[in-house]
Amino acid sequence: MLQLFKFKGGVKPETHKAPSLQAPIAKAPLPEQLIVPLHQSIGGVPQPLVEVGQHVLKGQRIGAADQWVSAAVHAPTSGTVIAVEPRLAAHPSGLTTASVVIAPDGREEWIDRQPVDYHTLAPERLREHLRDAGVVGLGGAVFPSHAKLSAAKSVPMEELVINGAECEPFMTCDDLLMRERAEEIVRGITVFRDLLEPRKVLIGIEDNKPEALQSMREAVARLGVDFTVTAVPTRYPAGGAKQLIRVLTGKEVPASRRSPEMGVQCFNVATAYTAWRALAFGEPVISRIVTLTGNVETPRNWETLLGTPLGEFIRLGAPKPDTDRYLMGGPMMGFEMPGLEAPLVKASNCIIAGSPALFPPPAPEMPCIRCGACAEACPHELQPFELYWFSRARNFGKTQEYNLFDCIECGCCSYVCPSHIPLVQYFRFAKSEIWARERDKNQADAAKSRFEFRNERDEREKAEKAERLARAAAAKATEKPAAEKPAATVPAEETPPANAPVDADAAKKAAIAAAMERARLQREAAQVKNTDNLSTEQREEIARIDARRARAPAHQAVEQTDVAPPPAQEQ
Amino acid sequence: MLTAILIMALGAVVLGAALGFASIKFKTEGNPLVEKIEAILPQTQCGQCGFAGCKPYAEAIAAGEADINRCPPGGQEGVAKLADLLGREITPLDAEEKPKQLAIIDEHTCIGCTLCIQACPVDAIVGAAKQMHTVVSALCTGCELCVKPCPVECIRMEVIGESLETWKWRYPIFEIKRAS
Amino acid sequence: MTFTTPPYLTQDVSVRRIMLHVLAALVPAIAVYVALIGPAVLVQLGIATLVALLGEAAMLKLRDKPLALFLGDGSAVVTAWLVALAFPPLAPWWLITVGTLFAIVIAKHLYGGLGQNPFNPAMIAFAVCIVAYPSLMSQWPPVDAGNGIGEQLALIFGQAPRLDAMSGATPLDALKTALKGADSGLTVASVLDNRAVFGHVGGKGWEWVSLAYLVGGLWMWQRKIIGGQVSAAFLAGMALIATALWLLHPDQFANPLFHLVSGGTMLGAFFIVTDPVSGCTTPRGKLIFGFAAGLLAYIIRVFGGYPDGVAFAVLLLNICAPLIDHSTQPAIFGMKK
Amino acid sequence: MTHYLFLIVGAVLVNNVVLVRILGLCPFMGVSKKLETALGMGAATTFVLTLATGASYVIDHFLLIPFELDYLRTISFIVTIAAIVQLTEMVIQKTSPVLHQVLGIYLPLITTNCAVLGVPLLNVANKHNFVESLLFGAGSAVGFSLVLVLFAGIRERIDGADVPPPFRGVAIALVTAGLMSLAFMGFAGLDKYQ
Repeated sequence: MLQLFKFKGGVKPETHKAPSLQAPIAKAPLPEQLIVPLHQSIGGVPQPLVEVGQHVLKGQRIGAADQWVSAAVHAPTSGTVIAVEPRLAAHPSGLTTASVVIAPDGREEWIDRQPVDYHTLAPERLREHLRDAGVVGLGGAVFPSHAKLSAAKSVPMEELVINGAECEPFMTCDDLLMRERAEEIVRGITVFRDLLEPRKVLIGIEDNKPEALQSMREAVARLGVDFTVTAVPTRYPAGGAKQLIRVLTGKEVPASRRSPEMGVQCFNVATAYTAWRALAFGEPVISRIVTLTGNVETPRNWETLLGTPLGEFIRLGAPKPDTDRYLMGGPMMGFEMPGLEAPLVKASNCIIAGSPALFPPPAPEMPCIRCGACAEACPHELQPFELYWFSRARNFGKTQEYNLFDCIECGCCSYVCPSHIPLVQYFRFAKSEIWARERDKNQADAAKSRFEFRNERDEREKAEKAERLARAAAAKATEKPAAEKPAATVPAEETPPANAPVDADAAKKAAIAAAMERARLQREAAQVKNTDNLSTEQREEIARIDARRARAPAHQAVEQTDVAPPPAQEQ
Repeated sequence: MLTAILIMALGAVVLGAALGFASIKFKTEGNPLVEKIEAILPQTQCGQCGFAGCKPYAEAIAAGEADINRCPPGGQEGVAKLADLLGREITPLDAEEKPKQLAIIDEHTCIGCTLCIQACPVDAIVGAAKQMHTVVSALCTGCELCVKPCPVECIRMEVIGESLETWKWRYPIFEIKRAS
Repeated sequence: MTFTTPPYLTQDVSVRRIMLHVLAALVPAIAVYVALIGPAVLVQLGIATLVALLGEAAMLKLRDKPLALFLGDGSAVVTAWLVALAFPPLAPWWLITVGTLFAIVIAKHLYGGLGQNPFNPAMIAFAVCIVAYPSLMSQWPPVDAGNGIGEQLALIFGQAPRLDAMSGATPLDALKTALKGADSGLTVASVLDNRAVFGHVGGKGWEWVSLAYLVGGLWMWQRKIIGGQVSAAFLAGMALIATALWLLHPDQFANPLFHLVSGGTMLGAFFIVTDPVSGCTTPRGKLIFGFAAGLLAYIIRVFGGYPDGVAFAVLLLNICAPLIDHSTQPAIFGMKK
Repeated sequence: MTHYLFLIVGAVLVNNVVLVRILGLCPFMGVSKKLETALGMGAATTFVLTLATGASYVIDHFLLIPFELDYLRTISFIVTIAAIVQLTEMVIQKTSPVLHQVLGIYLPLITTNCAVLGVPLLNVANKHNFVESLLFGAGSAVGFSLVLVLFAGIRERIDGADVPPPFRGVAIALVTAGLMSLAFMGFAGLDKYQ
């Protein structure tokens, strides 16, 4: 028997899981339209690979990962691309995000699926394969999985933790997946194990899911692998990656470190499942299991195509008339979907129909009385009331002193707060303000260095010009005697007193030099300035602008050059 | 009376000597404060404070010659930070606070005069004489210095909108009054 | 656009519920107190509650805050009851009015109201009044004075000479006065032998009030309204120094049990130092806060110039609380050694 | 020995120079917004005050009293203190420019800080000998630093409180100082026991 550890804090809200566990997973029907956001994972925004009007096949890559931490997206079904444009995102902000809209043709025509034997692939190829199949963490964090599949160089990988805890109330998608498809999950875990080579593989499942535990144990036994399937005590947020790692291994991963540095890595069961599907069947991630529950007539888990609009999805569960909102994710950490047009994405593990009866409106926020209930509930042992005090006063420096960034936003503190303070909201606010400040600061630093560079260049140019003027003057002076001799008889003003000629000459020379300078600049100016030190994106932007300008009516520019003042006039 | 004068004079001499010695021994140069102040300023180099760039303004603040509330891009928050650093009282910003902006050149109107290129303090405008110019948006600080020099008024300032990447969680405001 | 915020699940907790628990926990002590002294206690409680609610309402109105929400949270009533229980039961009506107003207006609302006061309001009220009106604040009626309700009301509302009826003092004061009495040569034991004043352990009758506070406190602890660490540390601090000195000089210092049940010890341990707003909040901070407060309370009541030291000890620790909290921050997840 | 102990306890707590004698309020209000600056100011004042009590004792006993110049006492103390402060300022400017900037005007103000002048004069009035003078000076300085740091801790917290607008800033700080003073009255009588 594995020795289990405890994490401090946590809460035990009512689980509400039973309703959606009554029926097995069902396949959701094909929606009328699929809206596939290109950016569905942490990391870089994939570039679109398709154009409007193009016909795509089911599983065809429509967005390519643009850097290492990024994952591809695929067409969930065959059909025609009818738009590539910003659409409402499944995000609390209500903002839009670049999406590919596909009108399905109903034929569900697959691309040529190529199963691969992962043993024959080099680890690097295997990771690329997973990236291009769009495998990301399906627990909700959607971090590209391939980027987590390398052990730290200096620390041997000791434990691979597989997260089947599913601690959020209402949510049952992992539970049913483990009950029904345990074998494929275990096979997926084998892939992860072979890549990471840990000493132990620990599968943690909350003890309120006996069927899932049973099914996973059987699958492990059937496949003859030495994975340990362990029941962990049911307590929110036992399914948080850091909490589960703590419970199973006793290791605590702080915000400042990555888990491989401590010899441990954690994946969700659904991630292992999709990884296996991607390798053994050549199927990229185009669907996921989504729990539809809450205030609906028929709560159930649906295998749903990514990109299905929320409005079409909820019809499957027949929401009751008093439903006033839809939450994506669990009731502890989820958010309210901004509209029925927003699509389901890789992170959509659960949709909860809410009603005023189910989720009563929040009680008015009272002042904090520092009772410390939040500190007791915080699984990261923070002092939420101190964080709140300083977040509220916008004293962000202090919030960081109190380890704001170790907060995992699990919501335990808000849940227990007798003053009904939306603590997590304050922390998110403080975090995004700090991030914004960081961005501003970086921009300011860049601007400063560019400004200084420009000043330096100005100085240099000025110095160079002065030097040129001086040289020109010297050259003139040597020429002068020859030029002056024939003019010796002209009136006196041509030969002014001793030191005056220098001034007059200098002025004349300067005028000439300036004219030459103008001419030189005119010549030079045909060359584009300021193009060194540009990043790739900036070059791309310039390229795009050039292309646009090429299309712009050429005569306009020509006409208007007449009005132009002399170029490069300095002083 | 004489002793009194003598003793006071003696004291003055001794203390004066000690101070004179100290002033040589503990001589300080430069002012590291300027850097700290400059780090707070937004580096738009816009000159709206009346100084030619952020550094001169920082120097003026450090020397006590300028108020801390003269930087509109830094906003009221910048004032608060400066007040915090310098232990001064927070004063209201001496200008209107504006949202962050970006300069946009209307490429159909641009005549390629390069005046804006010369005006840009951070080299964020690219282009050549008699050819259209454009703003590299990632580098633009929104200082508006390029707007005035343009002879054909083809540069406008646009407020930068939010994207999913720059979106911020809002300050939680609950209408306690309405709720009660 | 407005945002709803997770968690969407809620549980039945509220400030109001906490405050009502505190009030309920005070009821047994009030009952014993009334039985000992008479209805004067209830009159004082009534005055304090009324004044506190009026003061709170006025301040909320001035500060443009929602009246119903904050008046209903019960915090003003808790403050009022604590003030009334800390003051002498036969003090004139205006004294408790001044004290309560000071607590509500200055100690609480000038700092922003509920949850933001750095000092315990009830203790501020007590300290202000004992400094300003030391004699009135030190007149405690003997438990068996046998004043009728009419007489008590007359005393409170100032229509009777405040002389003989008020001759009593708290047992603590009586002990100190007796010991300090010029060359009395009395020992603690001989003084305490006077059962008429000192009863069995801590002053006649008062031990029962203390016991009732203890019962209320334990009930709150059992209901998880208070954590118990601060109270335990406070009692430990006081018991420790009392025991040490008593063992050294049993003639000069009373036994620890006497100190634990007399004066404001029990009230302070379960209803004053447990105030989370003005106290410490970190686990170690709570222990330091309670222990130091117990120690200081003993030192002030025995060596200082006031009959009891709980109020001043708590206020002094209130001053230190932010710094104690600051320097006793617990290690967070993943940062422990 | 107990005599010295009582002297120190008296100077630090019972007759706290700020909260009971109400001396030195200027730096107390001015440099208590942040903990770090309060610590710096406390250290600077402790240094100056201890030095000043020693120096003024020497001047008083070896210069002023032998030559019967007690009528010059105040002015010679002020001059001595001014010189010591100037010295401290130079040292701080050299060693910690930020602290120097933060202490700003308050550092030169130690010169006219009534606490720094008051303590040597109290020493004279109480007829303290040299050791007593030094202890009293150091005790007073520690008391000053202590309440300054505690006050800064409270002010950092009040900074986030929803204080009614008319009372924000110095007003609520003064109220707080008053209440702290009230709490310190609890120490009354401790130095007179038996």
